This record gives sequence, C-alpha cells and structure tokens, in this order.
Amino acid sequence: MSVKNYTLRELMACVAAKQLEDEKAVAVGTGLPLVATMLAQQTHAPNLLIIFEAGGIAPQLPTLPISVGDSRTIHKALCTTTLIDIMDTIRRGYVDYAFLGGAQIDKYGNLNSTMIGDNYEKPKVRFPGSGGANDFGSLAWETLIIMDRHGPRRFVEKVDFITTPGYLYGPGAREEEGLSENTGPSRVITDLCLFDFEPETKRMRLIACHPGITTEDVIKATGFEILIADEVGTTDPPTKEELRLLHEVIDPLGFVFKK
Amino acid sequence: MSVKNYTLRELMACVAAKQLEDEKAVAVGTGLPLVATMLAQQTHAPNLLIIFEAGGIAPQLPTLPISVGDSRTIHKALCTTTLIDIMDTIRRGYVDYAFLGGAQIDKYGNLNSTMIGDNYEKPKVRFPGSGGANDFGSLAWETLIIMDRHGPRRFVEKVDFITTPGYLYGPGAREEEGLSENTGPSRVITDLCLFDFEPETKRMRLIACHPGITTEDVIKATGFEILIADEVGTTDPPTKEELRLLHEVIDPLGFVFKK
Amino acid sequence: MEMKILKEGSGEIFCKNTPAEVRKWTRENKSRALKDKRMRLKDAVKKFIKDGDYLAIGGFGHIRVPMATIYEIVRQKIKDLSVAGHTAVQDIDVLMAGGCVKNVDIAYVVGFELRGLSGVQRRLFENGQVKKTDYTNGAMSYRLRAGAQGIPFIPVKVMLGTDTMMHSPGKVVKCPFTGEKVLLLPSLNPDVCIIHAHRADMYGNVQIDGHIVKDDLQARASKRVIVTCEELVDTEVIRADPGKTVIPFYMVDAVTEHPWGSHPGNMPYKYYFDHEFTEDYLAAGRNKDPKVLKNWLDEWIYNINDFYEYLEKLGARRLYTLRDVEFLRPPVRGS
Amino acid sequence: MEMKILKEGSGEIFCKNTPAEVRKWTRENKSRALKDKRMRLKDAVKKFIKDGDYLAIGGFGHIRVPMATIYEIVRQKIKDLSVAGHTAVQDIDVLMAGGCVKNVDIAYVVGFELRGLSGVQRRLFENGQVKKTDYTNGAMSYRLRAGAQGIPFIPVKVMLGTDTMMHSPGKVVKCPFTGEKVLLLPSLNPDVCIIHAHRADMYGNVQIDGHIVKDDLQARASKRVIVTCEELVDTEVIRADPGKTVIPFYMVDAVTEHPWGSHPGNMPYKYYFDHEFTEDYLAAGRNKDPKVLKNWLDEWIYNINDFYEYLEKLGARRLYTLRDVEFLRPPVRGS
Repeated sequence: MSVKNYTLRELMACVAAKQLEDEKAVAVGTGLPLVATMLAQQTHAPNLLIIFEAGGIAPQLPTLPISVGDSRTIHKALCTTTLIDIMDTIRRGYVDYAFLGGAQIDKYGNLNSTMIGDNYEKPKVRFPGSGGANDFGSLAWETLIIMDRHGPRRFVEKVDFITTPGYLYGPGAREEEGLSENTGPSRVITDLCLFDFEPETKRMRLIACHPGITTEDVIKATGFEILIADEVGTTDPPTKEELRLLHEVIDPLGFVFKK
Repeated sequence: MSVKNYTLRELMACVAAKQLEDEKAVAVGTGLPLVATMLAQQTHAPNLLIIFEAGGIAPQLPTLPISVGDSRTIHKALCTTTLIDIMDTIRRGYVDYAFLGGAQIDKYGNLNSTMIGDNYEKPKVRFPGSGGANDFGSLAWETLIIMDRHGPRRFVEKVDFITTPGYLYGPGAREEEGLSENTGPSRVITDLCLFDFEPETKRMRLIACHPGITTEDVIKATGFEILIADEVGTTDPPTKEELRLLHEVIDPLGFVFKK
Repeated sequence: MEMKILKEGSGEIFCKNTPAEVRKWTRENKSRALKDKRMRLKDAVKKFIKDGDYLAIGGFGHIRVPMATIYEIVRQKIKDLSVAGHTAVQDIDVLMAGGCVKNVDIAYVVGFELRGLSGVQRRLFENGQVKKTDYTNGAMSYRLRAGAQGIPFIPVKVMLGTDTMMHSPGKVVKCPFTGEKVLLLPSLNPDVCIIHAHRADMYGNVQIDGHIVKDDLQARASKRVIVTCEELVDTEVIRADPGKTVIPFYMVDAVTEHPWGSHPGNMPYKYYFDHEFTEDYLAAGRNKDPKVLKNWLDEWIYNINDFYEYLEKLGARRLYTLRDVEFLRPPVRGS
Repeated sequence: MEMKILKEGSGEIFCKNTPAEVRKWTRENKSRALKDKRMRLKDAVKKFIKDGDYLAIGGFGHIRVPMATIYEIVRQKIKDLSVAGHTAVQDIDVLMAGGCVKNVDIAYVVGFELRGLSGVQRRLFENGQVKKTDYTNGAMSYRLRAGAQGIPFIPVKVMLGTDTMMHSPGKVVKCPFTGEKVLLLPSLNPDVCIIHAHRADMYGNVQIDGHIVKDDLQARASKRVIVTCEELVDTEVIRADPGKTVIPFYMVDAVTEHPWGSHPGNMPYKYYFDHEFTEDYLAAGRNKDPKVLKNWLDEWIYNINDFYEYLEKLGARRLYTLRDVEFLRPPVRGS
C-alpha cells in the first residue's frame, strides 16, 4: 500500500471525524473513536455535543482521556452525572451517534466484543464483553463503527457472539426483537475503506476506498459478500492541519498514535 | 370532658410522641404528626432520624415547617434529595414509622383521604387524595395514625375509599395483595384514646383512654365494633416541660396549636 | 411461561405519549447545540404550551413552584390542560381557577396542607367538571422515572390492595423471577414541564439548591421544558460546579430570569412563603360569590402585563421581608 | 390478559438476594442512629465481607476505584466472591489474581481499555475456572436501580436480539400498555459494596465530586457499604452542603480515611492515573511465569501490613507528581 505522510490510523481518524455532523450529539468511549470525535469538534463540528458513558456531559477536553471516565472526560463539563442517566438520555432520543468497535463484525453490522470460539464456558479468547457497547448500539440513533486490521478473521460471515446488535438477521429484525425503530449501524470505517448499509437489505456496502486501495482489496479482506455502491469513491487523505491537530492538540502524549 | 391545663391536641401530640423509639427512622408530613415527632426528638428520642417526603433527610429543624417540603425540612440537613429517593429508601426497609392521618378509618386501619360519597365521578367531598400516604403506609414498617374528632362519621365500618392500606380485609390480606410482610398500622391516636391492632385479627383494639374518658365513651364514638384490651390504661397527661416545648420551641407561631 | 394480569384498575391514562414516540419526537425537535434560549416568558408559554397539553409542574406544593409561568399560562387562557397533580397546591389551584384544566392525575391536590381545602378545586371535582385519575406521589414519580428511562411501564410496590389502585390504570402481575406480586404502572412523558430553579445559563443548564423533589425526572421525561430561574448566570459558573447541574441544556427549550418566581411559594435559601397572600387567595376561592375570585384573578393576573408588574404591586419591602423569614431573622425593613 | 414470556436467556443469577429479603434484613441489621463508624479498613473488611459474598465495586474502570479496600480483601484471602463487573479493570483483576473470585457478572472486565487485555482474567475465564453471566453496563445499572427501588425486576430496552441477552437471565415480554417488547432483568442487591469517595463524616455521610457513575445506586441496593475517603470531615461540612451527599449515613457500615485510596486509579480533582504502576502490574499478570505475578502480589499486598505501607513504598514524590498530572501542570517535585 502506498501511503504517504500519514498512517492508516490517522486516515481512519480523519474519515471517521467527517461522519459526525455539527450540532449533533455523540456518545463515545476512548481510543480512535474519541480522537475522531475531538478532531470533528476541532474542525467542522465545533458545536458537537460529547457525552461519556461514565457521566461526563459536554466537557472542554483539554487532551485525550485515556480511560472512558477519567478526569479529562469531566474537565469543565456542563454536567457530571451517572452512567444510568447517560443511558436514559440515549434512550430518550438525545444522542445521534454512538461510536463503537469490536473484535468481529458481520455483514449486518453485528459486533462481537465478547469471545472467540464456540464454547461460551471455555472460549478460545475472552474479550471484555459489552461494556456500554450494546447499550449504545441499541439506543443511539446511528452507530458508527471503527474496525482496524480489516481482514477475513474480523469481517466474518457469522460472528461468534453477537455482543452488540447491528441489523441482527436482516431488515426489520431490530424492530421485531424490540429495539427502537430507525436505529442501527450507519457507517463502518476500516483501515481499507468506508462502508454504509444498503437501505433495503441492511447489508454492508462499500462506498469508498482509502487512497491506494481497490475494491478487489476490500473484497479479498472481507469474509462475507459485500455490496458495492454504484460509484465507489476515494476517501480524502488527512490534511496537514488535521495531522497537526491529531498530534499536537488531541494526542500529544501518543496514546493512540504511538510515537 | 374534664381536661385541665392542656388541650386535647396537646395531649394527642404527647401520646403520639411516646410511640416513637429512639434510634429509629420516621417519615412524616406536617401538622400534628410532625409536632409529635419533634417533641419525641426533644425528649426521649434525640437520635430519631426524620425523613421528609420531598427530600429532606435529618435536618436540624429550627421551628415547625408549615409545608411538607418547606425550607425548614432541609435546614442543615445531612442530605437533600428527591421524592423518589425517599420512597425507595422506605421501600428498602430503612424507615420504621410512617405518621399518617385521614378523613375516615375502619377497624382494619384502612384510611380514606380521597373522597366522601359513593360516586367517584361526583363525590360529596373531594379530599386531596393519597399524596405520599399510600406510599408511606405501603412501604414503612409501622404506620402510626393520628385522628382527631373521634366520632362515628370518621370511625366507620367501611371507608368510602381505601386511599391507604391498613390491614385491608383482615389477617394476611396485605401479603395476599402484594404488600410487604410485617407491615401495617400499629397505633391509632385519637382525641379520646389510644388503639393498637390485635395481632390475630388485625382489628383495632382499645389499649388506653385519655384522662377522663371511659371505654363507653370510645365505644359510642366509634362506628364499628372495637376490641378492648384486658387492661385498658390511661394515657399520661402532658407534663409542664412537654407543654413548654410544644409552645415555645416547636410551634411558637401557633400553626398547629392556634393561639 | 406467562405473567397473568391478576387485577387491574379502571383509571384513564390522560397522557397519551409513549416513550417510543417521545424518543422519535426528540430526535426531530430538540437541539443538541448550545443555543441561546433566553426569551420572554410570554413568548415561551405561547411557543411551547398548547391547548390540550399534558403539563408537569416543578417543585412541591408551595416550594420552588414556577408561579410566574403558572400566572402566564392563566393570562394566555390556555385550555384543556391535563396536569400532573404530584403534590400540587396553589399552582394547580390557580390554573383551575383560570379555567385551564380538563384532567388531573391526582396524587395530592385540593388541599392547601395545614390551611385546609380549596374551594375552587372542590367545586370542579365534586361536580365532575374536571376529570381525574388517582395515584400516589410515589406512583407519579415512578411513572416519571419510567418516562425518563424510556420504558413503557414500571413495577412498583405501592397502591396494592387499595381503591387508589382500582382507580388508577395499574395492573397487578407476579414477578417472573421471584413470584411476588407487583403493580405495573404506565410511564409518564408529559408534553411540557415547567420548572423554577435557583440558577441557569442561557443555554438551559439548570442548577437547583436543596431538595430536587422530582424536577430531575420531570425534565428527563417531558418533551418540552420551560425554565424560570432566580438568577441567570454565565456558563462558566455552571462549568465550575457541573455536579450541581440537575438538568443539562439539551432538555431545555426556554430560559427566563424571574427573581421571586416562586412567590407566594417558598424558594429554599432565598425567601419563605407569603402566608398572607396565600390565605387571601384561598379565601377568594372559597367565597360563594364567584366575583371575589374573579376580582382576585383580574387584579393579580389578567389586568397586569407580566410578572414584573406583579412584583411591583407586592412591593420591595414585602418581598424582602420574606427573605428575612427564610433566614429566621427578625424582619427589619426601613431606614 | 397475559404477558407471555417470548424468549429468555440462560444466564445464571449469581446474586441470590431479593429486595423483599434485603428489606427485612435491613430492618434488623442497619442502624438508623448517628453512630461513629470509623474503623480500620482491616477490621471493616473482616467484619463485613464474608467468603461467598456478592461484591459491587465503586467508581468506573480506573476511576475512583476503592483500591485500598481491594488490596485488603486480597490480603485477607477472602474466597469465592461473586463480583459485579460493571466496568471493572484493575480492581477486579487484582481480586482475581489473588484468587478471591468465583463468579462474575460481566459487563466489562478482562480489558484494560487502551492498554489491552489482562493475562490473569483471560486464563481464568478461558479455562472456565471463574464462572460468568453476560450483561451490559446499562443492564447492570438498571439491575441496581431495581435493587435500590426494592422491586424484583425492571424492564429495559437494551440487550434485545443479541447473544448478550441469551447469556443473561433476561426475559422478553410485551408491555401490557403499549404492546412493545421489553426485556425484564432481575434486580441486583449485592451483599456488600465498597466505595472510595472524596469526603465523608464519621457517621458515613458520603460526598463525591464529579461524576457519580453508579455509586449512588450501588449503595442503595447493597446490604453493606464500606467507604474509604480521601478526607474525613466534620459533620458540619456535610450539613453545609447537603445536596452533595450522595450516600446518607444509615446506608454505610464503615468509614476509613485513606488518602490516595484509588491509586493507581484516577481520583478526579485529586490525582491522575499512575500509568507505570498499572503497566507493571499488567505485565506481571501477562507473564507466563506465574512467579512474576506472585512476586508482585507479595511485594504490594501480602508482605505489607496495610495501605499506608503501600503509600510509603510509592513515596511522596511519586504520589504528588500524580497530582500535577491531574491538574495538567508540569510536575516540579524537588527543592
């Protein structure tokens, strides 16, 4: 891959940031999703409302928090509250975006962050579990998903465990199971490309490749059959200003972008 | 009636105060029950925990609050919170006594503070309704009831409306309906006498008359058949110190004991 | 396995909003941006309260009640309101005196606590002119908790076995985990909630001193939130003590500074009740001659323009004496 | 009419307490009097935490975690605990490293957030030595809300449709008011909850600065509450700001002042993470040679007497540097 002057993680952060509209609300954890959120707030979305699971509402983030509820997430916040109040707030319809990741994802955007293997009692790998992911993915209007290391072991036909609901088993499935109407994953940002979900089938659809990546590369890296948009675009590489913000303002200590 | 140096309301306050043990918790409104509670705290129960429905916990009451949630109820409180938190606290088992009154009462201690008449749509008299009374009477361990103007129109065979549960229709009825075990009214303090509830039948039982009142007086004033304890005592008249506390410390402005 | 409905009340549910609808409505109608929401109370009431709305009122009885907003609703002659009578005293009484109310969820109304019963409300309820469903204060808060949580019902352990339950819409079932009986109550998501607070910023971040009563739940459960406050403060004041923010800005639709906005109610740490004012009002409502009440309403609501004129009628000396009473100090007002 | 159970998960309920029993237990075992509850942490843990108890831990992940108490539990070799993994990181990891844990309700464990996965927990979960039931953070808070409210179950709108639900004990039903599907979860009433707070008085009135996370619910839902605090204050401090009291005294069984009690965690407005300390610990747990972890436990827990010795090992300079980091100022420590 012929990337220049920027890393794939930086590119992912920039592409992810662009998915967030100004004057909307996002519930976010830490890591790359938070970097993307902070970048959006520093660029095109200054009035983006940031909400943290542990209870921080609209802080003035001085630097990247390294833990989901650390002091930075309540720095000069407008409100500090409880986790359950945050969940209630999302359920009440105030939160537009949830930003999630996972170990595995399938074509309906179902996420696994619980385990690898087929024996629940003795998994091959035990991951952290839902945390707030299932809550966010159930309750927020749109779920934005960031997955690095795009490959067939992570993009699978069937996840070993549905931790967080995507479109479950297809159109209407979320509603059938009791989840809120008009919710679900809207974008998947990987280190190869950008997906949305085709409205009729609710299946993952390639809409843009990163510079230097082809549709074939994406097909090869994905363990299920993807839909492909009529016109597959190319994502914008990070600008100098974006890179400056990422390294100097957002993550000066290099927690996400290791130095 | 040959009362001297004290009024019946003063006597009721003193008798009611004696029902409260030290180091217990009481949920209380305003009026005579609160006067009795403050008197208990000023005399034999300095470590009585007072909790107010609107969210005041353990205030240092400077003078009688005149409204259930007014500033006095949070004066130098240890905690100010919400109404629902108070209800949750009672449900969780922390509150020993609730102090209630009503317009009508029956032999099982069921209280009516909703309406007089038999037409819910067009009652003869509409009263305030439950407020927190049903909650307190459902959730607290013991309900203490204060009823003035003891007479057959207030002490009735069947109340026009069960606002707050006493023993409903008899032994086991509270449990059958889903209310907590080992709860219910324990004392009724009137301007004639003091009742408890006989443990087997859960029916109101005369245990003491006020000075100058006879068992016959009580029977005549009560619209249902009362049980009578083997030994009916006489309540203690207020002491000088109790009267001083009532008038000088607790209700100096004469809200409850009109001047 | 099944959860059988063992018993159910006949009470009408006056508020038709469901959490699922309210959630959807919120997405489309509530801004998540920091926007200046200051406006005249007149405009806020006109814009956000409609005939037929379900209204929830902040505070408790006579405490921290949004009276300035209540008066404005009456002045604008808004009609057919359903109101949460979650311990409502002079607030709901004035609304009913003004003919604004059609239905009431009753936990505690009609009474003025130690001051006795309301003539206005007795008349309207006893002749069936205003419809009602009975609950308890706990029940109303639990319904609001469900509304705030976005779930359509909540199990409770109150009201069981009583006529209060039989005149509510509650349903008794057995818990599928423990087998114990619980009462299920429908959630409550009011159309609009009005709150009087100690301070707010122009975006609608609201802070309250002392007991919160149910204002946190109401704001979370309601579609619209109209806030008056004793003091409008800079947002830096909010950011300096964010743990005190009871209602975050995105829930709020309008903010107006209205000092003394709870008068004749008690505003903790600010001013005590205006006892005489309430007694005068109560007497007017009890008078058999309806003109007496009409005159009261004309004098204090209809014939004045806004809450500032009301304050001017009361006068500074009277108002600041209430501050002395609040702080338990002898009122010395005059030079 | 019936509410049919449409689907149910197979997850085991590790905490057997029901609200009805806990309520009864509370009447007999919790004092409502203002009593001096100060005691050595050693004595508090010995007195109030028993083998087999269900434990809830305050704070969130690495933030405001009661680490002093965690270390003491490990030092006393308490066994067979069930633990609420309601985002639990180093706290639960140390407990599991110390062999104290039998069952975990998992919302978030195993992970150290950006720092990667725990070796200790992977081993114990992957070979089935520690049993688990899966939930979400929201679900765990909702279960605690039910426990605090004293109701045996609560409807929620999360987990539906997922394997997370199928491995929980949740049951799907239709709402009898709206017909929509909800998940019912059993309440959670832990045997004991441990909390680290900013300040408390000797009676156990507890105040927390910043986000409360779930500590309010936990204290209300649990039978026993053990509190450590950065600062033990006079009761007058509490009475001067009662709105800040998150946990009133009668819920609390023991209070100990333990400055730095969240180390290596972050205590908002006090000190930031000790990142290196956590990395060292994590490396020890990942090391294939079990002796490395054993040495760590010996050094920092077993071979020292209490949390003050732990602080002395860390040294004042290291600790106060964490304060500089918290306040985003350059660490200048030395004269």
